[in-house]
Amino acid sequence: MVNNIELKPASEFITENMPERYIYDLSAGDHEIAISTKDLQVSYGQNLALSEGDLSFERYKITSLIGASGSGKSTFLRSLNRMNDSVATVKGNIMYRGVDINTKAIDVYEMRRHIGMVFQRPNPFAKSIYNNITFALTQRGQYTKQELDEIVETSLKQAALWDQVKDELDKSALALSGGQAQRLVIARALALKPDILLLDEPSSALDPISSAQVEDTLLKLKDQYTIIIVTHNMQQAARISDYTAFFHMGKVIEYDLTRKIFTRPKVALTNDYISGNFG
Amino acid sequence: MDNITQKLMQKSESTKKDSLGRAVSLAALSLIVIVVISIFAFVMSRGLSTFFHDGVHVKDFLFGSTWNPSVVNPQTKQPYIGALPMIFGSFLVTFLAAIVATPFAIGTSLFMTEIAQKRGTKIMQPIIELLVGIPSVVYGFIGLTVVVPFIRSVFGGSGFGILSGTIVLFVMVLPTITSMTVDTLKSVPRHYRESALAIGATRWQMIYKVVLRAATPGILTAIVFGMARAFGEALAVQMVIGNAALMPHNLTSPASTLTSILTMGIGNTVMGSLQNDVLWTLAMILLLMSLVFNLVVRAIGRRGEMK
Amino acid sequence: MSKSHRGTIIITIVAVSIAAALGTAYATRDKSTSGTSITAVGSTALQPFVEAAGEEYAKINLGTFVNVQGGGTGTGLSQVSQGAVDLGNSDVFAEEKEGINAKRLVDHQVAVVGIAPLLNKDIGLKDLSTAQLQAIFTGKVTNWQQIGGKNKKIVIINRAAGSGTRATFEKWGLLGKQSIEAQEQDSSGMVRSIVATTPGAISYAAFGYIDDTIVAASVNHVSPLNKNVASGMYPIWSYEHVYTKGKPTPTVAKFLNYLTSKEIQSTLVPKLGYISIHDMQVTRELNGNIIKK
Amino acid sequence: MNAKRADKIATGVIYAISGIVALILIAMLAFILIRGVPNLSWHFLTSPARAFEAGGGIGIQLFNSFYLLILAMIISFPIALGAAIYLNEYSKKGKFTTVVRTAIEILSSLPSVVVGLFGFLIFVVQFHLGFSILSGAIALTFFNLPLLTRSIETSLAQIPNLQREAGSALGLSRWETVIHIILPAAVPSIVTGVVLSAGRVFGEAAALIYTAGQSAPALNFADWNPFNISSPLNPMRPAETLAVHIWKINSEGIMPDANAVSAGASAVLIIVVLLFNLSARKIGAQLYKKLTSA
Repeated sequence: MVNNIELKPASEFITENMPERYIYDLSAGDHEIAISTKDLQVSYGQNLALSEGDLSFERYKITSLIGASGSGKSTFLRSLNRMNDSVATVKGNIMYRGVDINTKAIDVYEMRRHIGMVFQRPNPFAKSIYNNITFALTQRGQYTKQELDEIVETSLKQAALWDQVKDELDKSALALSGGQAQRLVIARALALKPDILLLDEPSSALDPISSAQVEDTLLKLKDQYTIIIVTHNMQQAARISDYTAFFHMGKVIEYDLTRKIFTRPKVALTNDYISGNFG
Repeated sequence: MDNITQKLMQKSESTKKDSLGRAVSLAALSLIVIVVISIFAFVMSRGLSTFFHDGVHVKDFLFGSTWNPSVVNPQTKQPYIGALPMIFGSFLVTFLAAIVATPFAIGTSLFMTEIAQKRGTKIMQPIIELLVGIPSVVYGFIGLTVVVPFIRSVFGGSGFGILSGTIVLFVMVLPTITSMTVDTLKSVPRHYRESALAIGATRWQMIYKVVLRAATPGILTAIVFGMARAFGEALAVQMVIGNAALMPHNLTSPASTLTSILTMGIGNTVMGSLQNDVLWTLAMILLLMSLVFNLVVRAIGRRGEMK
Repeated sequence: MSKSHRGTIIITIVAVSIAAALGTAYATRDKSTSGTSITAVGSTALQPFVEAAGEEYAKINLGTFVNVQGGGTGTGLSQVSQGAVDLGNSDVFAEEKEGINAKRLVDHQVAVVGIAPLLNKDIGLKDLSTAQLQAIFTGKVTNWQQIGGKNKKIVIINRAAGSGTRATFEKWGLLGKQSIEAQEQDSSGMVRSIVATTPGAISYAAFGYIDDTIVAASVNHVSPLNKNVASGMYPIWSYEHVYTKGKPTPTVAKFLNYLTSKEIQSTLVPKLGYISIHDMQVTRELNGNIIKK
Repeated sequence: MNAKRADKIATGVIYAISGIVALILIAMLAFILIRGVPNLSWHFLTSPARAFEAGGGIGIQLFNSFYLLILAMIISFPIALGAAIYLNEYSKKGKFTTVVRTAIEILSSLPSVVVGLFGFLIFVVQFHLGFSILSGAIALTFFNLPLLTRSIETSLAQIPNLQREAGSALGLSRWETVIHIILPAAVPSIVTGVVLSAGRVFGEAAALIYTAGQSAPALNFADWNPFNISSPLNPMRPAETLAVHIWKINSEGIMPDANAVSAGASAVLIIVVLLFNLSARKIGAQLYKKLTSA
């Protein structure tokens, strides 16, 4: 179910008394929240990269994070499963399943099994396709060969890669093309059956065809996973996501249903961005 | 709390493994540090006992030019323990070897990185690695059978001396300096070269004005590392330098280095005697010099970063 | 079964089998040999002799193992006086070595070694007096012409300070005078090849190193020959010593007896260029007194 | 046309310099091989050395060299690996790291004579290990550690950070990521580094003269019980290696064929080091190919 939103030149919507910020309140309606943040602040040394990051994400929906380079959207995403821990100071709360996961008491490694992440550049391990998928599983549990085979098949099918690689599962993953490798990486993340999948510009390093394949994959995954995706590509955000958050200078400026943001943004800045006036 | 939340609050196996792995690898690292510290402490305590236990003056040791620890000077009642000839000899061969080796190293590295990259890596890379691999005994053997007779027939004398030592060390430090210079040259960004060529510079102008300038700190580091290796080399130098604890008055008269006197004497002296202690003092100087070389490398690195 | 567990199991199996193998090996080890090993350390000049004799000894005394190391006279004497090894091989009297308490050590003289002045062939001299040797090594003469040789500069090559050969040469060849500081080499083989190839070179080495690449000069008209040393005519020679700390244990004493036995002294000793102690017609004490037997 | 001419001259000079360097190596190899290879025979390679007679071989020395090398590698590789992992994966920039790196650099520029003497006084004398393979292996470990640590660290640093991120994103701890992802990917270049350093260890003499000793007692090659004194595997026996043997023959050799033995042994040493170098490239390339190919 692809959104059919036409991106219009939006200057006509600008009115005198637009707000400086608009955050759609998910908690008001009948929405199941998968993960939410409160007072999230991320700083690299002295530099504050993100402030006032208060967002909630609905379960089994795709949310896009858009904004110019350096707007803080990637920083925000990477803070959600604490990938920034080693390089930055992250303050504030990240609520997941009723607990704040941004505390020392939380086992990050366990947490990341439930909140998976896929990066901009495909990064398959120097292992076979099969082992790429099973590796993280076997590190922490007992599986029979049959179970593993099944998991490999399902996750590759979910990532729409099964048909292309089913006969060469023993091949080195480094031999895959860019689009295939990225889908393998997604399959690898899915094999752990996470709740939430974070994607940091997953298709920006890919050619248009591979990019479209990845988008298809994400749409298919929606019924089982909560997906948060950072993208530079506004068409992509418009095509696949249910919600969109617009970041600017380390702040969330507008957060709303994708349909609304791209047709009738409430903040002038958002309007400027999506109509291509900056960024 | 559901199952997953509970798991989140517990230490996972990964965390436990990680702590263990971290501890194990830190232990390995600490072991190395302990080894270094104990070698350091050991050599220092032995070397310093010359001054504290045997009552030798540091000045006499560093600047005296007569070395004969088993004989007591009738005037000062102190043995002859002037180490200046060896210190001077060590520095002289080291600097000469570095001076000779540097142009060769830079030329070879330029060949490998700028002129003929394909052939460079295919032919010169293995050659450089092989030169590193040749044992110093073999270098000494070649020095003794080829270099020394050659020097003798050209310059007269015995053939043993600073010049022979320099030639042998030159070949030994060449690969060290070259391979490190190659690394530095490779790290000079490509767009430096491209922009130089784009404004019409010839290849040599590009190399000389852009690449070498940018790589200067790295090349200096490489040279200092080469010198550190030359300074500490023992067997090969000992076989060709002649081992006379005399101030060298020309390049072809027998001379000595810290390492050569140290290796020769250590078996013939008795532990705890002054003759033995002074040899450990020589070892201490070697150790301190390798520390100095490292500090120099660091200083160069910092200045390079600031630029 | 997961991979990591398989790994653990394999490692355990390997570890257990290694432990088992070592255990079996330890249990079945050759108990007769491990108890009696004699360790000798010291003079590199004496090393080949003791080593060769040790191998012969082990053949006829199954189960005894003689372990011989170089390391130098100084090392040998300090190790044996610390009791770290059984035998300390030395080229000099322990009393002559600084830093050694010789009182606790027992001297066993196992061979005699003669030392000859080595000259380059082009010098044109075949005989030197001790006075001439003194003059050469103390730097009083610097050209061979001054003492009747060809017009060539004198090039002195010494053994390393502290080496037994040098000590003996200075004591008996230079009559106690020290050589001036000159080029040093730490081995006789090296000295010989340098003298052979360097015009005007002079050095000294044990008789065993004499060959036709160099001239071994006679001293005070006495040729450097074993029989001249044995008769006491040739002056530059010394004993080769093996020291023990206190009285040797029976095992060690047996080996020392073997070293001085007729059999070894008449076969191995001459082969290695030493002179048998049984051939000596004189003995020389530490203070240099020569006594006719 | 001045710049053009300068360019031509400089290019010529660089070619000449590289040519000279290549020539030096070729001349040295040729010298060693031409002098040594005629002395090689099966007998020479397998029979024990003789102290004062002609016809000795280098069999025991050759065995000792390999045995010592293997022991030294077994001791030093895990330590170097651990240290390299800590330095590259765990440590943060700071005073501690600077001190540690300086310490490693010092250890690597330490004259091997000093390492040998330290080993002699501590392990041979103090710990009563005697002149033994074990003492020698420990001394070689000291000599080898800094080289190996640096080479492994470089190999690890070459693996892009993407791989580490991938590991953490899957909930793998840093340690699991390093052991199962980074290390396997770095194996080709680690292997190359290890084999190259093995070549250097193989040729080391100065550190061994006072630790593993200068004598090679006869071995009983039928007895592989490491607790027997004449067993080749006994780590407590003295063991002269090939490089030490060359050094000893050149200085003290009184056998009539000392020159031939020394030339032959040098040739063997060079050939082994050459083999190490060539196989390092081959193995590294092969592993890399296996890792990335079908």
